[in-house]
Amino acid sequence: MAVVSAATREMNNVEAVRETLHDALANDPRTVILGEDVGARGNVFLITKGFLEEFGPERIIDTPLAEASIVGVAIGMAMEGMRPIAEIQFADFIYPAFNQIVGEAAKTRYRSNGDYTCPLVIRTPYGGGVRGALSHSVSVEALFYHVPGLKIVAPSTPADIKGLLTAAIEDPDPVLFLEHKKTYRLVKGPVPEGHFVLPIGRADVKKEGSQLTVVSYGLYVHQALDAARQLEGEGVSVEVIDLRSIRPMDRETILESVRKTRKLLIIHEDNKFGGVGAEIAAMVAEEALFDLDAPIRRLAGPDVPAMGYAITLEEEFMISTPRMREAMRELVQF
Amino acid sequence: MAVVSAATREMNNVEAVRETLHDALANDPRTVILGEDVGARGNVFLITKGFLEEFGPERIIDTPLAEASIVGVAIGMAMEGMRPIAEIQFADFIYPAFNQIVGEAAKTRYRSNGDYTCPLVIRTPYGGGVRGALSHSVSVEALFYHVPGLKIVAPSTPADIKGLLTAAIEDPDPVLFLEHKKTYRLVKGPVPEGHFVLPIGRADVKKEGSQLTVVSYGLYVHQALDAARQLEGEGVSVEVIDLRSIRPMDRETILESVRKTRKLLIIHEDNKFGGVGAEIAAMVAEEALFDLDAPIRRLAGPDVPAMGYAITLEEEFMISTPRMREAMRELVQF
Amino acid sequence: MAKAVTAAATGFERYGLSDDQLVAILRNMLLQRTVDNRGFQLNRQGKIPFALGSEGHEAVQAGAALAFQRGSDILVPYYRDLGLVLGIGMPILELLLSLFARGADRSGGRQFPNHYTNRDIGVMSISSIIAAHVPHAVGAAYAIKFRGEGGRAVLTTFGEGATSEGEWHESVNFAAVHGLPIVFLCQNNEFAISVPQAKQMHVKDVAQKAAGYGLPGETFDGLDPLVSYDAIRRAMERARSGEGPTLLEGKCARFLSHSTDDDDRTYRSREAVLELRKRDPIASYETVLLANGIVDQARIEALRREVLAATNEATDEAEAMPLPTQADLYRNVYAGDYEPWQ
Amino acid sequence: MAKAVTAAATGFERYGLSDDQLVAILRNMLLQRTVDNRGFQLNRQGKIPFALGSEGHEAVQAGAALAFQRGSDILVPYYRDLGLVLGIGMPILELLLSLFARGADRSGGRQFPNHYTNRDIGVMSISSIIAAHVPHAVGAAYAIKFRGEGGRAVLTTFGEGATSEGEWHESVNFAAVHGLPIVFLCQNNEFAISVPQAKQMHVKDVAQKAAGYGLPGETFDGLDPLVSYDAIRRAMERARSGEGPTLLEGKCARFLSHSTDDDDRTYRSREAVLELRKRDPIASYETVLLANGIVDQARIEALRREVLAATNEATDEAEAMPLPTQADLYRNVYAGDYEPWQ
Ligand SMILES: Cc1ncc(C[n+]2csc(CCOP(=O)(O)OP(=O)(O)O)c2C)c(N)n1
Ligand SMILES: Cc1ncc(C[n+]2csc(CCOP(=O)(O)OP(=O)(O)O)c2C)c(N)n1
Ligand SMILES: [Mg+2]
Ligand SMILES: [Mg+2]
Repeated sequence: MAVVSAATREMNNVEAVRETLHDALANDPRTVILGEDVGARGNVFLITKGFLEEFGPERIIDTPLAEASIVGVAIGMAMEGMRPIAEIQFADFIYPAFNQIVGEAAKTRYRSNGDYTCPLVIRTPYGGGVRGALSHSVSVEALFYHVPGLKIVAPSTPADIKGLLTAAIEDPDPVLFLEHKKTYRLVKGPVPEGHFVLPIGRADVKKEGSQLTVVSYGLYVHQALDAARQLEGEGVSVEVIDLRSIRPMDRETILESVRKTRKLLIIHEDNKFGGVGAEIAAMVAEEALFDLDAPIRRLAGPDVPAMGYAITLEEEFMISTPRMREAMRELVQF
Repeated sequence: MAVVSAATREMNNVEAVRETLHDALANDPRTVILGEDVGARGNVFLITKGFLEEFGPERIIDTPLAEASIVGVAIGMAMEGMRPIAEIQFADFIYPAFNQIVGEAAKTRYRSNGDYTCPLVIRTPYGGGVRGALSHSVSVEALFYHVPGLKIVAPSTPADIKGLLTAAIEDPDPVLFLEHKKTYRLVKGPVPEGHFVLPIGRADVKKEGSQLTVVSYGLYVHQALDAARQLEGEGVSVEVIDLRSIRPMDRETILESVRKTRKLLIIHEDNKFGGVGAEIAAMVAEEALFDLDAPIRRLAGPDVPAMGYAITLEEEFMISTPRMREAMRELVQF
Repeated sequence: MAKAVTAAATGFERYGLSDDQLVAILRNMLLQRTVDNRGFQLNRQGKIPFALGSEGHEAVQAGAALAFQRGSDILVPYYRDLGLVLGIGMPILELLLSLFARGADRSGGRQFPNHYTNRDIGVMSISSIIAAHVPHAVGAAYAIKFRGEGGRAVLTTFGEGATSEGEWHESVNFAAVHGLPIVFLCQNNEFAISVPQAKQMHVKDVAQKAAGYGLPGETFDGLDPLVSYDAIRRAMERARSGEGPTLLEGKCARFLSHSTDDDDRTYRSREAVLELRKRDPIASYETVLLANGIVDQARIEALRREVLAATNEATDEAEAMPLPTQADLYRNVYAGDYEPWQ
Repeated sequence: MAKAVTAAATGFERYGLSDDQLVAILRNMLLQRTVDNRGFQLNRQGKIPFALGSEGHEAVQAGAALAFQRGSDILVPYYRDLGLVLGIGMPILELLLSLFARGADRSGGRQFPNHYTNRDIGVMSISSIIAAHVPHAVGAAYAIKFRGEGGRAVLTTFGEGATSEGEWHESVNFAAVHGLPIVFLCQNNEFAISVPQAKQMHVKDVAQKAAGYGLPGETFDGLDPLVSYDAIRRAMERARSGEGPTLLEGKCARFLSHSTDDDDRTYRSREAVLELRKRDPIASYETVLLANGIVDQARIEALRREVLAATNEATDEAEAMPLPTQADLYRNVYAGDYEPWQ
């Protein structure tokens, strides 16, 4: 569980992002935010509302509509000593910046053997269930998690957002920070006051249990927790791990839990084939195969290009809490 | 094993690519090739040498230096009834085209519900062991294999190249065709004459065996075969599967083999974390966990951004045949 | 004062158009505004989660639609092209089906509204990724030229914000090198969501960008449908006759917020919007037609009633149709049957 | 006839440079040619697998080096900038360490030769991905301006082929919008590997592209080091004094194949190359200096001997140094210690 300092304040995910960014701007004059509509509009989710007035247009930069340069210019700033936080308006629009993220940011330190570094954060809202149709719903973590040199974080609660976004901003290497947009206003919780950092690369056991390990991240952590709590009433004990960091991945927490429960269910919204669940399953199959009492199961998005706009299509793509509950029950009973 | 017609001719991988492209151009007037230096230069590996003279500059298009438009223009051609074959000079330069491949080509059919389709082939040389340093050695399959709507092929022999490149060109959907550049002149073999197509999505058991299943693709298939043959002398029987198609993946061939040998070793050059081996391992852990007598092992590229230019760094990154042999022996003895 | 009104005052240039064509332009503009408003209305009623309006773009789009040769030219549009697609023959019903995300929608209820596709009338499918369609338009133009289909051209459209994207640049350059039959039409409304043109580029006119590609560039009054028609027709004819690409820029305006998800009060004043609205292209054009005796007020009213009736009919018809089924999620991933990884 | 020679004949313009500076330019050009040749020589000897030459680019790079303010300006170069990095103070040894892929190389033997980095002298690390460094240069220029470091500027370079990339376009546009202290210097040798300029763009001069960004653009004779120096110095001073970016284009030539992996006989005639070589910038510049009594033949010979000796010394020293260890593969993936996934 996250170490939480004495004083906390209740807020939702979008407020946690907003306040953490605000603190970073207030505390470190090298920090700037750049992206589309982050200025007068205050970001399309109003995350940076008021920042332009408070910090000025040199630090809150409404960029031209060009993602490769948003990230590319931020890389140059980072190499030259600034602390840029680049925003990609929706994760679906990150593809044009792929070269700068994968080819450049992730390799700056390596290719120069440390002569130059790239302390850069790229924030972007991802995920579905918000009627975002084909191009405002996508999950992108599996397109990046294979890339050495990058870190990828996808927290699910306001406290984890504060702790990990602070860590990302203070990290000396590039971090892709993924925010599930459906959790923005849906998820609330206590957030520690003051400087609060959580280590990147540590998963969090959000609920302890003994009969099954569930690993998830983002929106589905909350549904998995709901499902697990419902099953408690039936005497079924499920442990729910919030991965939080996708790269580096917390091998120890997962293995420890699986060795205890002897069963593993991985749940993610992103398509199944080649998704983050593949690496989790592969790692466990390599390290703890004989500790398992059931096949490793992945409950994930179907392998179609995207959820559609129609509610029927969106619902078919997304995994409901009852479906999670059924999968948990089945595996426990295996 | 591939069905091979009576008449064959010996050639290397580069010749197989070249002849297949030539046949496609000769047989279908809708086919064009576009990319950097594919014209007068005849491609940097001389794959299209002479094509400009034979087919003219309208069909062999030396494009401006701009990968997003190479793929993007090819998509438009494909949507409008042509059969473009786009070339990315080295796989390392495919990143700027990521948006067009992942965001556009892969989704054309889906987003229009079949109103438009995208019969496009993107060919690119990948892989290391050729002193290509950071940016001429990369493996890119794991950055794309997660993407529904795309097909990805990575054959290792001249016959498979002919059969699968022909299939890719005739396929009604976009296919990413990966050619391991170290195999270009290294690997030779008989190639069926005439029209020869292999189905995309079928792996090939390149060597039968009973004690261990090895799944690999590209250059390492050949090293794995060498290693397996060496072990035969010691009475160790290894089955070697050449994956050939990465998406769709041939689940049946892998499962059938693993259920027979009860042990699985996956070998690939690409970085381990989140690589193609992750999905193979995950799928087997889901489908055949109790058929396994040993943990699933992945022998893969280390998780560093790239192999370096110095021979020491390249050798440390690449997996030698003796290392493969040792890993096979160990797993058989497990 | 709006330029179109000035034109009316100083002499009426009809650009070789018949009375019927002049009236058809007005009808197209009225229809666009009506369907546009219907989207917002349905959204306010809670019937649909999203709509995106084109108010202020009616003139440039009506002009473009008239310059487009049906059954021959190809359109690669952008999401704000409601009037343009209506003007070249897309049935109103299709737009309503898309708003309601019905199964019979051409995208099968998959795409956001305003993401047009209709192969039958030559409208190529687009995604939401800004500028990503521009290379496709260039590829289509290549195909036309490659097959020697003289007399055909491609029209592709985008906002001024899109011209900042690398893919836009690469595409225009490619078309220029190959002298392709294509017109790049920028609808410059001076905003990209909240970002004003001055933060988007350091030139006054998008048309200035043509110089870097060795292409002709022309800026015109996109609030005047006749001026727009004339500029676009000339460029399309250049393209059709093999003289190569043109970069056009119609200066227009965005009267509404970017979409129902946006609230433009956060970044522009109501006064500024009121000022913009004084140059309403429909009002201006009506004034011109009235002043020149092409229509009378009764005719205008009749047209309004007609497009409203057609829109109502399409709305009812679309609303009554079924949503896609859950099984539809798995169709058209690839050709033929498809089994997702289980 | 080469322009530099013409200049000599019609009157010598020294652009405010002292005799020492004029000679330093020649020395830089000779050094570049010598180190350049050393790479090809080592490749032919089988000692290194790859080399890439800059012959024909000496003048524009010598001019650029002199216009660069050491200890203050930032250079974001491209792989053909051998003379430029030597000219601003990169030790010859570093270039040889890179050719030999030694552990002491700044990239630790990781990068291809010619992929410079040296934070101490303000040379930012680059990858092999064409144009991908241009946004980094813009970001660095933003940092300079942001911190109010007046008097500093960024110089970034690239070939004419690079200007086709979307990232190039986005970067120049960004710099223009923000009026950043940066000079975009194109070294136009009319080829991108085998692709001639006419297939790369539809304009005669890359400088014409400046118009689309509202920037000044200037084309100059990149075979003349003095003309080059003057144009680049003026642009750098504009940048340093807060007047914003400039797009420069030095017309030069590529005498060799693209690299040792290329064979230009497949796409250009020997006659064409011979014709190019007649405009050798070193020969032309020597003629100018001799004609104006700045140097005599003996001085030139002495310079040649000096740079050869320095190159030999660096070659021997680099060759004697160890390769990176295998453990080095795992360093500097992230800050601190790193354990790859096992
Ligand atoms: C690649 C990409 N980046 C960002 C967005 C989000 N977005 C949608 S429309 C828009 C503004 C477009 O402005 P402009 O091109 O001027 O067209 P307009 O909407 O004004 O007609 C933005 C930023 C997107 N859809 N795609
Ligand atoms: C993104 C990308 N595409 C392709 C290449 C392969 N490549 C290396 S240099 C080069 C030509 C560059 O031409 P130009 O920009 O004119 O510079 P020059 O080499 O002529 O100095 C190409 C195509 C690359 N390195 N990166
Ligand atoms: Mg706009
Ligand atoms: Mg060049």
